[in-house]
Amino acid sequence: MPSFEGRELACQRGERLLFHRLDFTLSEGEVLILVGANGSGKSSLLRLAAGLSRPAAGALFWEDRDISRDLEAHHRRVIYLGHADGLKAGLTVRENLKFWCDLDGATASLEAALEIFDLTPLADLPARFLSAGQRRRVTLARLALDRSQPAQLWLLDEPTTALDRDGQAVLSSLIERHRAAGGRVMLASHDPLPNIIGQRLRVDDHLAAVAA
Amino acid sequence: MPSFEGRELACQRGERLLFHRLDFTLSEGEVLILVGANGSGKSSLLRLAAGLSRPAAGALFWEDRDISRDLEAHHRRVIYLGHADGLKAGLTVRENLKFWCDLDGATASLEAALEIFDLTPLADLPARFLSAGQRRRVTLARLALDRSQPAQLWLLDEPTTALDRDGQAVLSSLIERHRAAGGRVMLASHDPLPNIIGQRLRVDDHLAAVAA
Amino acid sequence: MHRFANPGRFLRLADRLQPWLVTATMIAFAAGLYYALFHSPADYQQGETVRIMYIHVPAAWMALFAYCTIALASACALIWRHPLADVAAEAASPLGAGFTLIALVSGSLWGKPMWGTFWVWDARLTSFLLLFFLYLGHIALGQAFDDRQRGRRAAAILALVGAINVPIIKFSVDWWNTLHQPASIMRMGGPAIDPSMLVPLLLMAVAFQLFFFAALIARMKAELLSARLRTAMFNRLRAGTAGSAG
Amino acid sequence: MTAALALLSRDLRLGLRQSIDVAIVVLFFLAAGILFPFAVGPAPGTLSQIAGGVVLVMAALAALLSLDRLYQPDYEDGSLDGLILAPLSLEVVALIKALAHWLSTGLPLIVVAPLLALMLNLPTEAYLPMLVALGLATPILSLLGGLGAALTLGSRRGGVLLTFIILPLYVPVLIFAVAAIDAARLGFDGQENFLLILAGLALASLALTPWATASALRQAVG
Amino acid sequence: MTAALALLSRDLRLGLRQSIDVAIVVLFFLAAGILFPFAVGPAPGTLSQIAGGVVLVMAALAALLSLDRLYQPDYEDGSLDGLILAPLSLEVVALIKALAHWLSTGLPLIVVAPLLALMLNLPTEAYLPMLVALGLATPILSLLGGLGAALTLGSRRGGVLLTFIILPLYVPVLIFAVAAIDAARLGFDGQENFLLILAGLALASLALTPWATASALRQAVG
Ligand code: HEM
Ligand SMILES: Nc1ncnc2c1ncn2[C@@H]1O[C@H](COP(=O)(O)OP(=O)(O)OP(=O)(O)O)[C@@H](O)[C@H]1O
Ligand SMILES: Nc1ncnc2c1ncn2[C@@H]1O[C@H](COP(=O)(O)OP(=O)(O)OP(=O)(O)O)[C@@H](O)[C@H]1O
Ligand SMILES: [Mg+2]
Ligand SMILES: [Mg+2]
Repeated sequence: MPSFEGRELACQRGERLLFHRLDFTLSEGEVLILVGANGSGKSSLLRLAAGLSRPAAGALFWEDRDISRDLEAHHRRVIYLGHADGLKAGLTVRENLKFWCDLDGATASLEAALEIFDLTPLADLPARFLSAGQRRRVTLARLALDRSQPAQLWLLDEPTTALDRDGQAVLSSLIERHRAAGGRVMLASHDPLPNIIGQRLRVDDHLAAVAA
Repeated sequence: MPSFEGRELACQRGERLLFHRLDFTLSEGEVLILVGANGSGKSSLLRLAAGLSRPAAGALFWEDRDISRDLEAHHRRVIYLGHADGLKAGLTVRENLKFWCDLDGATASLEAALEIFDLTPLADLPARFLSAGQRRRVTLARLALDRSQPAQLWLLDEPTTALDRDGQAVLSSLIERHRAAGGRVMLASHDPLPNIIGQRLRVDDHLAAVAA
Repeated sequence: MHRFANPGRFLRLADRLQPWLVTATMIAFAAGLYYALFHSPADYQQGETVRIMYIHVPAAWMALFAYCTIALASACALIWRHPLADVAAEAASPLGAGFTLIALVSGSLWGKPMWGTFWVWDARLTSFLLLFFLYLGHIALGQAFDDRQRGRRAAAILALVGAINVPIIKFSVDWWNTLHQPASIMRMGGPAIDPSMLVPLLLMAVAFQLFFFAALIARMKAELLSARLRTAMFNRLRAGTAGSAG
Repeated sequence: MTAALALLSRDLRLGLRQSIDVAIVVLFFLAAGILFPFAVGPAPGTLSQIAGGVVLVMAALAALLSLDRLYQPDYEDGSLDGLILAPLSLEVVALIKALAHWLSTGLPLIVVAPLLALMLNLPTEAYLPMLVALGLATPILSLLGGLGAALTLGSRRGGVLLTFIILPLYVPVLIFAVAAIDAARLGFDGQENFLLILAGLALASLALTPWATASALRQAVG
Repeated sequence: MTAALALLSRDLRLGLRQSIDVAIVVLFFLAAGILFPFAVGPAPGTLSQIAGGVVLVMAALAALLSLDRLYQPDYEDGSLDGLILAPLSLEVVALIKALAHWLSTGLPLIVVAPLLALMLNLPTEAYLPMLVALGLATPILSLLGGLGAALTLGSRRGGVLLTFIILPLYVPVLIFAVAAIDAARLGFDGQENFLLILAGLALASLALTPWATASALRQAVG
């Protein structure tokens, strides 16, 4: 079964070793939920998985091929939404989303994506006026864009931050749809996320493992 | 009993009326939890309560005196922590906190505040390297500073964002200590906040009231 | 080349080479200075001040040579990710900056008797001043990151782009007619200088060159050893923190 | 007092660690000193004529270009809310911000100005008036600039607006300053008068801008 | 292609809506045009001597001062991660960023340069070389500047460092450009040679900097 794997991963930031000998396997249609204390390395692991940074040791494999052999190809499989939302205060909601839409080569599903997250009434408001949750919705709306070549791996860093009940429900349904279509999801969260079922990976366990 | 009250408050942003005829009362030692959908006006209400912006209608009263009569005095009663954390990437954790410490006229409780939030090992790291939860901890550490004239009203906008279990527990205990000493807390949150007991105020109800 | 990629092998080789290099440098300097100060004629125009040349010209050459070395090492570091190339480029930069400074100072000391002023905004002088800034920028960029590797990579990229400046500096005198001497030794058609001055000049040039290599190897050695030390300490520390966390 | 000092030291530290402005001013002074002799040719007469103008245009540019980072970052990251709530009057905040701005753009400029003057062959008798003129003009630039920056916070097209508000206020300052330097250079009288006018402008801005800036800031967060 | 255009149009729109630089540069060109004649006195000879230098120093300042906003905001708000992951090669990203930067600083400057030249009495025969020199020099400034901005992302002392590493790369460009303008003004030969050298530098930077910038950006997010 085709899978996305991390083998013997280690991550170092500055002088600190965040984790070590971390393994995971993520098959089609699966969700992996990263948990762990603040600063334990969840976000860092997501960046490794996106191919944005390189592990200090170990490697990541997509269907048994090291992703660092062809990073461009890996990048095309991924949607990564980090803590920072990348919204430009001076552009309207629609302009912000349109930019990512064009960049991802998404087809004309922009209005639909806005609609899903209840953003249509706000579409022409500059992003500077949005509330925290509305900003998060605009970011997440990227997940609802139809891409000519759908992303196979979603990497979401605390996606429910500032989101209200309805917003969380929409996100859950998007994730559900994505996994039903064979997509993989890796997400970091401190909340229990009631609607999403997935394996959990405790990132901080892998520091203890070094001492042992 | 001395209390902090909002009477017949209305808030307008741009062309939108966010809420209308909103009343609340917050007595010594009480917690008021603002709930409501994204963009319903929780953050806006907190800014009104801080005296940072003025209500479109109605007024706020501290022990029956309109706060707008002496805003400076009201400002001195308040600690307001918004969505934006105000950390400067180029300054270290200690420097960042020290600044607020000096500004608030807090006494030499800096190291203790760092310790409470487990920030001591990070104290000399520039804020740019912090994880999301660590940033939030630095912001919240302001609540743990001893001030010569303790703030009587805490206004916290989604304070648990990105915080792990331990961090949430520390926050709850700080809030508990504050209310035990007669302090008031007003906070916005989408999470249930298991450890904190308080009245709930649904901000969006007050828009429905207009329609009705 | 890749035989020396292993820092251990490099360190062993450096240990064996070092005494020879140091001795040769000292001999070359002694001979060069002797010839320059006592065995070459004073210039009929410039008088005794011509002896500044024996410092000035080799220093100017070495300043350019050191930059070429850095550029080459940076290319190796970026293309083949050769682990020693990074270290070499980083170690060579302060040396090059030193040569540049010597050339600038000796040149302006020479300028006072020759041109009547310490400094003119002449093309060669200006471009050499810029080379000095380029060195300083290269050093500063290398030090500016918390992650040393990142600093080295960034500095390598800068060094390659800055290499465009080297020919500009070298040929600026030929493009503008300026106060400064055009190239008279390293030029097409052979040197246009009397052998009695050429010999001490070349000796000094050899001495500077040897000094450069000796100092480069010494600095690289120091860096590699301290890196070893850091890794050792880091591993200790890691065991320590992990222990307390677990 | 502690609060005011804390703000000043934070702003200076941020400026030194991150900001581009001090370095740019100093380096561009040097670059201008290198370039103008090339452009103008070595004739010392011409150079000394433009020295005053070059120094003051650079001063104004330096002040102006760093303005949009005077309040903007604090506004965006929420620090400004904190400053407004702090037990520190907003007028003092405005004053300290202008002071920090002056210390990190005006002062370095005054320090390197003699070097540029040397490179551009300014006659020695014009040095003192140049330094006095700079010493009066740069604080005005910082104070007015702070007002402009506060006025445009959160507006669309802030930058453009800022320039349009500030420039008409700047140009007279520049003209008086250059006039003072030139009078000294050419041995004309009137140098003192120009400097007195500048001093008057400086006092006026010191008295007026903090109030105006504070009220602009209150508007901005409202 | 769509992706590249999307990036270009976003950057331009952001630049026009928020950035202070275009407006400042253009207005300061005009201020310089007012100040220098005033400082130098009405003698047209002196003015025309400095015209080339003024134009190019302003061009370099404009390019330099807007640099720390070329990649920094995208780096801080996470957009840069998105750009790296986008199906758009990072070299193209670097090129487009430089293009957007040029369109918002270099181009406006070229447009108003003749006006400044007029105010400073530049002889008519020097207009064309001035425009050509600007047309070649400003893209180089944007390309090199983009590289500098990418190299210093996330460094301590970003701004200071940026200026420091960029200036030695800028000055030769400025010198050749001024030399070309002056040769034309004084009727010397060699104007074409200087312009050819500039063209060579422009081609070299066009060929080299996108690769270097892209690799610096990859480093930065790593
Ligand atoms: C600060 C001032 C000066 C600087 C920065 C400077 C820079 C340089 C440089 C970079 C070179 C190497 C040229 C090459 O390899 O093509 C050089 C060579 C030389 N310089 Fe200077 N110089 C300065 C002052 C002087 C003065 C005052 C004199 C004497 C009049 C002088 C005489 C020479 C000579 C004779 C050479 C050898 C040229 C050759 O044979 O290639 N320099 N200088
Ligand atoms: N240069 C550095 N020196 C030391 N430590 C660093 C450096 N850069 C980053 N770190 C540390 O690396 C960790 C980064 O963690 P990361 O952002 O992956 O955490 P996280 O699990 O996502 O946390 P959170 O739940 O708070 O989002 C932090 O603990 C941070 O302090
Ligand atoms: N200029 C404007 N024009 C129209 N609407 C505006 C304007 N400025 C702000 N708004 C709206 O005002 C509301 C601000 O809400 P606020 O930030 O108080 O919400 P919130 O309840 O805190 O939401 P969240 O849960 O997302 O944090 C948003 O709905 C926003 O769209
Ligand atoms: Mg995180
Ligand atoms: Mg909110």
